[in-house]
Order: sequence, then structure tokens, then C-alpha cells
Amino acid sequence: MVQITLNGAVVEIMSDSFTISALVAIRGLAKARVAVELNGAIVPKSQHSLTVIKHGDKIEIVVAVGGG
Amino acid sequence: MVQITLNGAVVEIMSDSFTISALVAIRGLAKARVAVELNGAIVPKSQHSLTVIKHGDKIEIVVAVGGG
Amino acid sequence: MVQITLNGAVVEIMSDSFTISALVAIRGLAKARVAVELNGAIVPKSQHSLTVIKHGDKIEIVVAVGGG
Amino acid sequence: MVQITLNGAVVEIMSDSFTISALVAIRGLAKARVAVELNGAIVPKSQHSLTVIKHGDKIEIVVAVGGG
Amino acid sequence: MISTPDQFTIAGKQYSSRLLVGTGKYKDFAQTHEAITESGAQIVTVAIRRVNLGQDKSQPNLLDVLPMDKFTILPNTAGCYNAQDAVRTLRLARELLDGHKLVKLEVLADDQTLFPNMPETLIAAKELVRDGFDVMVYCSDDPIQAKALEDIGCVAVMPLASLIGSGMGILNPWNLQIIIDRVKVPVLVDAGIGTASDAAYAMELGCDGVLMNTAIAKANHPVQMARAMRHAVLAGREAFLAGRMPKKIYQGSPSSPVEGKIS
Amino acid sequence: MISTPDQFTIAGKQYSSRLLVGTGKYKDFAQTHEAITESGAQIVTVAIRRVNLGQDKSQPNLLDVLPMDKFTILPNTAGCYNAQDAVRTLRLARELLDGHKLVKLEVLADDQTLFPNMPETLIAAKELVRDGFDVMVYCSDDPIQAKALEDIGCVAVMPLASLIGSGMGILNPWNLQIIIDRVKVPVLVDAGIGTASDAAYAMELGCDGVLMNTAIAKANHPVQMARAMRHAVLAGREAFLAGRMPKKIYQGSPSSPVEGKIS
Amino acid sequence: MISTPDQFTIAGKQYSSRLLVGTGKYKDFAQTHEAITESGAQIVTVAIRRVNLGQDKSQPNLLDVLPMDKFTILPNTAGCYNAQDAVRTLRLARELLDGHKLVKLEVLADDQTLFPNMPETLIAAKELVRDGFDVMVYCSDDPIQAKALEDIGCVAVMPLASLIGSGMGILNPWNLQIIIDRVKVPVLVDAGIGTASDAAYAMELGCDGVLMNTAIAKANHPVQMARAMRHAVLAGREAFLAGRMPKKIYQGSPSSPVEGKIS
Amino acid sequence: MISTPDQFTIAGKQYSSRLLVGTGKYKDFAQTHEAITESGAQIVTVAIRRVNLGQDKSQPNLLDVLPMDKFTILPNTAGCYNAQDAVRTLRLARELLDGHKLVKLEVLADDQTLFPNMPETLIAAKELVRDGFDVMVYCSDDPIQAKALEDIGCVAVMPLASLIGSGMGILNPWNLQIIIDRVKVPVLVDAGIGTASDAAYAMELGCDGVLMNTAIAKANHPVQMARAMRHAVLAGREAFLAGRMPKKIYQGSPSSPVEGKIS
Repeated sequence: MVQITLNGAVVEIMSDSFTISALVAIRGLAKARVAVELNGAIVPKSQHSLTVIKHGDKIEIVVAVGGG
Repeated sequence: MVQITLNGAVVEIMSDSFTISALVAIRGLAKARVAVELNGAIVPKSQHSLTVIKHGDKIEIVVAVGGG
Repeated sequence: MVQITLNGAVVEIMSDSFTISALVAIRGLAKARVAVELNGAIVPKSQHSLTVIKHGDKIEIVVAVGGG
Repeated sequence: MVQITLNGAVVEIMSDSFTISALVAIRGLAKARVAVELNGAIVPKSQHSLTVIKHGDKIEIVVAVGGG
Repeated sequence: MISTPDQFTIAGKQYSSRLLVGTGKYKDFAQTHEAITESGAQIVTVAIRRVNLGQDKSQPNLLDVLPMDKFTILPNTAGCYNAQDAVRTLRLARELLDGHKLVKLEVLADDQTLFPNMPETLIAAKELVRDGFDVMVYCSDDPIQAKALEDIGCVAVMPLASLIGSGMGILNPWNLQIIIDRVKVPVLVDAGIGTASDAAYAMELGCDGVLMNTAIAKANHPVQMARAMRHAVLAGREAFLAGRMPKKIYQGSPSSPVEGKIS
Repeated sequence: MISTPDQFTIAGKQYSSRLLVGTGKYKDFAQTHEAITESGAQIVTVAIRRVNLGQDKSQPNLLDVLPMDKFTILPNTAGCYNAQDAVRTLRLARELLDGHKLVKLEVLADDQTLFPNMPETLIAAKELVRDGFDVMVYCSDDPIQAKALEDIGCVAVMPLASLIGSGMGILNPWNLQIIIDRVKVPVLVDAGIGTASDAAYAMELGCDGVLMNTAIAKANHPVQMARAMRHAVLAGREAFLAGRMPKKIYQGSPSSPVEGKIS
Repeated sequence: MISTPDQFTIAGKQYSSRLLVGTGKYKDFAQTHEAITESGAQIVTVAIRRVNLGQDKSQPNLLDVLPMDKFTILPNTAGCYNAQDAVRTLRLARELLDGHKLVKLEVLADDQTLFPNMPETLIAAKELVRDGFDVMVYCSDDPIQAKALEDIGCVAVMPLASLIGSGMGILNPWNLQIIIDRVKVPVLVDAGIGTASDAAYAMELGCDGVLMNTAIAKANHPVQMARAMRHAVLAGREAFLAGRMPKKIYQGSPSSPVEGKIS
Repeated sequence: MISTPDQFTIAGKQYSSRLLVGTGKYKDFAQTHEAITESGAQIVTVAIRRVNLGQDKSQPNLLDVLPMDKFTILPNTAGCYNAQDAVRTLRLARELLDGHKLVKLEVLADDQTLFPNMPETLIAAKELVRDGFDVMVYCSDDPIQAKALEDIGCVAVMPLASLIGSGMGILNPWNLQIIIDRVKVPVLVDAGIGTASDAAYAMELGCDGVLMNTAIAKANHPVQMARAMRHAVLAGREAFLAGRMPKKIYQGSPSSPVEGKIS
């Protein structure tokens, strides 16, 4: 039972071989333009499918929004 | 019965030989620094005691007040 | 020998039956857009050919120029 | 023959036991309100008479002047 | 939002350009024509002067360069220092322009300030209105006398922003504001505009238009400045209609969301 | 006169519009799109925020409305109060935008003034330049630190005219003038513009461009104000290039000839 | 340097204080007296009104508080909207004050702006001068009409800085400057002063004096503001006489010697 | 009303005069002494320079003219372009003045603008505070860095009104206002004051004091301008304490009663 912090909220994942890609997908962001940070470091898109989420990971998923 | 307009208000005087001086006096202004206008013309102080008020006269009695 | 003042300058005319039209013409202004004033009064274009210039007349011929 | 730099100018002193006090004195500044820096360090007034000038010393003597 | 084109009306005629320009001080007629074309102006002022009897008649006339069928010609009374000269000048202008009624009245006080002589201006305005002219009048920024000129029947009041030819811009926007609030006929700023932002500012105050000459003619590059002024008047007008944001003297306000920041 | 189109260059890329706009504070994406289209802006700023995991995934994303092939997207660091957060945010932006290097750095001091924190801004600028970013930097109007940001390698310096979102306009044109005189990279006024004449004035001072958001988004009619600003920036730029007439503090100067008056 | 005391002359009488004050809007006569004493004013304005026939005759009269042997009383025509009322009011004032000739003429246009009605002001000024009054006249900042009032024979012209009671300060220093340059009788700024720096600025322009009422009476602490204004008028007058340093728009200039620095 | 004398405190010492003056740029020591006496200043700045070894030792020294028992001498670091030179200069000053701790720190960026070099200023301020100095610091009008200087331990922050020696007055009152609102130690405007109304205005904003040199020394009549400035600072201070009337942008307000008019 993997517990992570996603965009500041504690979230549980029912698998211990869950990748960033999978996380992005189940969140419905597969087609969205997002960037992912894992424990303070950028995870390039190319690495999303290779990066397995571990217990205690801090993950940020960001988008571009209106701003000045 | 002499009816006059004093500072815009209708006033009645019980005498037909009433002077400006008398009017000023009964109004308690004997010692006050005032100026008097009778029917649109200034009445010099020197003339107050010589000027008898007639029916229908329009009289203005003015003082200096705070102003900028 | 008719002497007039034209635009402030004294000018002599060799005829005593000389019209505004003629004056305008010899000055090369026949086709120009001008207005004429004779002794302080406007002379409408329609009257130019009917108006004979007399000795001592003061005539102004004006045009539109650049201005702000 | 001691050579020093005094307020940016090279100066020679005919003695090798010459003190700051002596330097200030011969410069006519005994009574003046001055401060002295020796090789970049302040020399307190109390030390002027104890501080012997050595060859190559850089000395600054400053005063207060008009300024904003 | 304005769906209909933003027009304004002077003496019953509609104009789409709110920039009026003078025709003086240009290098030559070619520059006059190019600058005025770039400015997009539909109303152009002209002065009335004695014909130069000496000059070569073959050389073009200003009204050949700015034909009456393309531009509304606005004869002015520049150089008149009393009501009588001004009225006389505009009667000549009316004859010159085939009964043209729209005129610019300016009665000046002296040749150093070119400040309007208001008492004479009021006299001349009365006489011209009585005589059937449509009078656009150059005036001081005195709100009371500006209103009086409207009451006399002038079709537009044109207070100065600053002295004619000074380029000092709008020295007293508060007086202009009062005039704009009180006068129903078009209010145009006349005189004093120096650069584009001055013209935009005048329009933002709610002026119906701006009249200028020197700011364009005496720029280093008049034609380019004419284009600048066309944009400036549009900018100021649109900003006025759009309704500016409120000023907040102290506190800044973020343009980006404060939620959702990474941490 | 300029015969060639008047372009300006940031980080080696040419732009014809000198008006940069933010994308915040609009009613909805439709208004955002319409206003930005009317503004003619080619560079638009965006903020980087956590994806709203709750929201309906069908609703459009800002970058669908403002596609990267049509606009230069300029991610900012709004909401960052230290160098580290700003650098981290822009690294996420670079990843988000497929390696996009052009960014807007703003390190704020507090949420009341949103004034730049200059010491942290200098630290972040150094780090970002070292990391290969093309940094456009929001800064105070301190001419010395603006120059220092150029020396660090920023591709544009963007001093505030007044506080972000205040609409107070240009409070200290003199400092801006010194910056414009000294800094070689483009100088853009960022923050504080309230209405069209403010933008025109900034350009007349010689700024290379203007960046704004609230002045458009919080006008009563944002789309119309966007159009006003497009004209205002053109007006101010043209006026700057045209070279304004000199100001004459006192004496008026007539626009009509003084000779040839009737008498 | 001035060795002789700096006095100024109105209608042949010398005054050492260039601050003139109104007597309206105070809490009570005690405050009126204390504030005016602190202001150092020698000339104080009063209004002429119908005696309140109802009031308690024992209560003091303004002229008991400000005796004519200590102050020059300047009756005004506040509240008059035409020449006739103004002339009539001042004739009453002359009778009231035993033939006193020095008066302040103000003919107002409307009660919203209290702007001067210049045409009526000119009519009243002519009549009053003919009738032997020494007329100090409240007027607009129109340099031409200010000069006309001098030519009529007014002993001082008093243009407004901004609307009476507005406290907006000096809105158009340029017009005031022209008036000061052209008018030989004393020029006093009347109306619009809001705080001390406004008064100092008016004097620095070269005004001979300043007249105010609301700025003092409606400050949170009128007596203290009266003192502030006394200092402000002195400060501005001395600065005008001392001749200010030239402004250097760009380059700073060190106040300390550049030679002799340690190295 | 303030019954107690209005004093202000710097580094634990009370002063009654809020006008601080420089001692540079005067014709001679006699003028220096007369002007400073007239100004009423209790704190005077001096520069530290190499003794002129050539000069006649009989001629007086500045500290003979301005004795330390009569004036608080404030040594400055004029001419220093980095933190190290500034610290070194003030250590010499402390030795020169028998351990005197109160100093004026100014680290300049270049000799054309004399603008403060804020990064170096922050470094020097830290070092001087650590070394036990009471630091009054010349700085930009950046509210954030002004507050940082207070947090470092400076006893007064002194933002520029405009460039040293420019006499341009207060270019950005809004930034000064924020500084005054946020900083607890005394805030003094330093540099840029040109005439009396500038000084009064600075005080009305709520500054605790004003420091100037050129405005007095380079007036046509320095001694008279010194007196003007003494009055100006008092005027502005009193006006600040008195609390100015509110501005009413539009409507005039009569100072005389509207009732009781004759009719």
C-alpha cells in the first residue's frame, strides 16, 4: 500500500509498481500538457513510463494557467 | 399699523413715527455694529434717527459674520 | 485714372469702367478660388462682373492658406 | 633612509626611529583634529607616539571637510 | 462594447475621425498632404489671407491639395485680435467656400501667449451665430464661459490644453473635466497637444475630439507623427469607452492565481 | 520615416507587436482569447500551477485557447517569494513547454505590494542564466540594478511603472529614462499601466515594449480596452520614432501665417 | 539678501504678513481667534449677512473677536452670483465698517463649482472702482482677464489655484506664472490651497500672498495648521527671494569634494 | 494640538530640528557657518578627506567653524563606490571624532547619477552595525530594501527624493509613502530637494526629517534659502501633525454661510 503526497494532498495507491505515466493516466491527464516533479526534481516526459512511484514520494503535477 | 419687510420677514410696527434708530434699538442692536438698507438704498448711521419707517418699507439690517 | 487700394497696396487702373471680374482676371485669378471684399463689404461672385471699381475703392482679395 | 607613501605621495624620512606623532608634528598638524591610518589599519591617537614608521609604510592622514 | 461604428456629429454632419488637424507650418504642400492623409483627419483647418498677387499663378493652391469634396474645410480666424476682424474674416471665408457655414472662431488676446480673448470671443460668437454660421470656438478652460458659448449656440467648444504651439500638453485636466461634464455639444481640445500620449489622455477625459497642428507639423518626422496621432486618438477614445480599471493607490493586486502554487 | 517594418527582438526572435499581455483575471477563456486577439500581442504570459485534479477533464486548457504555434508563451514565476521557488517553477515550465527557454522571472517581496525582491531576483537571474534560460526580468526602477540584470545576461529588463495591479501609471519616468539610456537589451515597462495614455507615454520614453494584464482584464470592457492598448502602443512607438516637437514653456506660437492678414 | 523687512503693499498700506485668512467654518469664535492669531494674518475676510434677529444679543460679534484696530477687515461678496448683488453687498459693508474701502470682490457662477463668473466680475469691478472702492478681486487664472482687472483699477488680483474649498492645490502653475509676469498690482492665490506645501509653492511662483480659509478651518487641528501655513508662506517667500538652485533633470552632482579621497 | 515640543530621536538622542544639512559647496566657511546657523540644523554632515599637506596650517578647520559641542557631526562616505571603502572611511571618521558612532553611509553606484549601489550598501550596513556604528543610510526608494536596512539595524533610512544635486524634488511620493508606513526607525528624505515646497511636501508625507545640501548652498542667496528651509520643514511637519483637509476633486465648498444673504 503506497502512500504518496500528490500536489500537497496525501493519496494512496493500491500497487507498488505504479508509474508516473499510470498516475497521470488515471488522473485523466494523459493528453494534457503537464509537467511532473518527483521529490523536487523534474521527471522528463520520456521518463514517466520508467519511473515507479515509491512510498512517501512527493509528486507535483503542474499545468499552465492564466496569469500576468 | 405699519407693515414692513425686515430681513425678508413681514413685521408690524405699532406706530407711524417709528425711526430706524428705534427699530434697531428695540431689536437690541443699539450697540451692535450693523448697517441698514432701506428700500435698496443705504441709510447712513447719521440718518437712522431721522428716518421714519413707512408702510411697505423693505429694510435690511446686516452684520459681519465669519466667511472666507 | 482710377486709384484704388488693393490688399493694402495703392494700385492704378487705366479705365473707369473696370469691374471686379476684370481685376480678378488680369491678376490671373480667374480660375482661382478667391473671395473679394469691396470697402469692407463682401462682393458675391455673382456680382463680380456687375461691380465697377471706383476711384478710392479699398479692395481685398483673399484665399485659403495653410493654418491651424 | 625611510621611504613611505603619505596620502598617496612618496615621501622620504631622514630617520629610522620616526613616530607617527613626529610625522604629524612636522606636518604642522599637532593641534589639528586628524585621524591616521597605517597600512590600512587605524592608529589610535594613544598609539601615535609609540608607532615607529618603517620603510614602505602606507600612511593616510585625514580630516573632516565640507560635504553633503 | 460598441457594435455600431463610433461616430461623432458636428453641426448635423457625422465624422468617423475624431482627430482634426491644421494645415500650417509644413515644409510644402506635398508634406501637408501626406501628413494629413496619414492622420486620417476629415476636418482640416485653413487660414484666410490676402492672395499673394506677386506669386506664380501656376503653383497649386491649398484647396487643390485638400479638395473640398474629400475634406471638410474649417476656416479659422487665426491672427484676429477682436470680434470685428474675426467676423469679417469668416464672412470672407463663407464667400470663398461657396456659403460654407462651419467655421472655427478664435479671437486671440496677444501674439505672445495667443491666449483666447474671452470677452471678444463671446461677442463674436453671438454675432456669427446670429449670422447663421456653425461656430466651433477656441476658448479658455473656464467651464462657465465654455457653457456660455454653448448657450449662445456654438456647435462645439474647443478649450485649450495649453498655449497654442507650446506642446505643453494638458495643464489642467480638472477644468476640462468640468467642461465635459456640463457642455452637451462636442468638446474638443484645441491647442497645446505635444505628443501622442497627450492626445490619448484628452480623449480618455471624455473629449469628443482633438484639434492639433504644431505637434504634427513640427515633429522631426511629421508624417510619422500624424500616424501616431491617429492611433493615439483611437486609443484614447477606445479606452474612454472601455472604462479604465480603478486606480489602487497602495496595494498591488496579483494577475496570477494565488492558489495552486507548488510547495 | 521608417520604411522597414518596426520590429523588435527578444532572445534572437523578432516580434512586430510591442504589447505583451498577461492571461489572468479574465471572465473566461472566451474573453481571454478575444481580448488577446484584439490586443495583437504575440507574447503572452502564463502562470504555472498544480493541475486541479478535481476538475472536469473535458474543459479546455489555456494552451488550447492560446496555442504555442500562434503565440510565444512566457511562463512567469508569479507568487514566488524567493529565488529557489522561482527557479524551480521555471524548470517545471521548461519541461511543460518542451524545453522552451524564454521565461519571465519575478520574485516578489510580499503579497501586499508585490514589489520585486531585488536581492532574490539577482540571485535567481544568475542561476537561470547559468541554467540556459532566456530571462526577461521584472524589477524595480533602480537603474543600477536594472543594468546589473543586463550584465548577468538577462535578455530583457522589465521595470515596474507602479505596483502590479495598481493602475497608477508611470510614477517615476526619470528612473525609467536612465534605464532606457543605459541598458542595451530591450526595456519593457511591466506592471502599473492603467489606461491607454500610460502605455503611449511609456513608449514615448523609449521603452521597447509594454507588458500588462489588469489594465485590460479589469477594464469594464476588456476586449475594447485590448484594442485601445494596441493603438496606444503603436501611437507611443510612432511618436517616439517621429520625435516630438520641443516644449515651449511660455510663449505660444501661431500655426497660421502672420503675414497677409486683411486690414 | 534682504536687509529691510519684506513687506508688501495693498492699496497704499503695508503689511508684513503675506498670509490672508478667511474667518468661516470654525467650530466657534474661540477657535477662530486662536487660529487666526497663530496664522499671523493681518488681513482677514468676513462675509456680510442679515443680522440674526432671533439670536441672543449677549453673544459676541465677530468684530469683537477680531477688532478693527488689530486686523484689516476684508468684507467679501461670497454668495453673490451677479454684479448687482456684489456691489450692493459691498456698499453695505462700507457703511458697516465706517467707510472702509478695501473689499474682496467675488462673483460666483454657480454653487457647485463656486467658479468665478468672469463677465459679471468685470462689470462689478468697474462699478466698484468707479464708486471709490479698493477692490481685491477673486478671478479665474485667465491671464488676459486678470490683466484686464488690473487695468480697470483693482488693487490686487486673486486667481484661484483650484475650486474654493476643494483643497486641490495649484492645478495650473503656468497660467499663474503668466499672470505674475504681467500684472503689476499684487497677485494673491485665492482658493484651492489644501496644505502647507501648496502655499509654499504658490509663493515660490512669485505670488505676493496667499488667501485661504478651508485649509486651516477644516484641518483636523486648525490652530496647528494655521501655524503651519504661517511658516509655509514665509518659507515660500524666502525661497522665491533666495532664488532656487537650477533643476538638473539627469545628472547627479556630488555635495562632497571629489579630490582627496583615500585609496 | 501638541503641547510637548515636537522632538525626534536618532540613536537615542533627541533633536528639535528635523532639518539636517550638508556642509559642502559653500563659498567659504563664513557662508557655511551663517547658512547652517540660519537653517537651525543640529546635525550636519561632513566628508572625510586626506589632509591637504600643502595648505597653510593657520587657516581654520571645518570643525572649528562647526564645533562638536554645538553640532552633531555626521561623517559621510561620499565618493565611496564599494562597501569596503565606505567602512574604512567611517572607521577613520570614528577615530577622527573620538569614537563618535553616528554616521551616514552612502555607497554610490557611479559618478554620473550618484544613485545608491544597493547591494554594496546592504553589505556595508551589516558590517558597520556589527562594528558598533549607529548607521543612517542613504538608499533608493525601494520599500523592501529600505525595510531590510532597518532589519539590519540601521538607526535611520534615508531614501533619495531624486538624484543627489539634481534639485528635481520628490519624484515618487508613493514609494516614500510605503517606506514611511513600514519602517519604524526615522525616515529622512536625503537628496533631490530643490526648494522649500519640496521639503514641506516631504514632511507632509510623514518623513521624520529632511537632509539637504545643494538646495541651500547653490541657491542664489544660500543664507536666505537656509532660512526658507527651516520654515519649510516646520511648515510641513506641522501640516502633517495638523492633518490636512480632505481633497474634493470636483465640488467647491463655500467658506461663507449660505444663509442670511440679502435679497
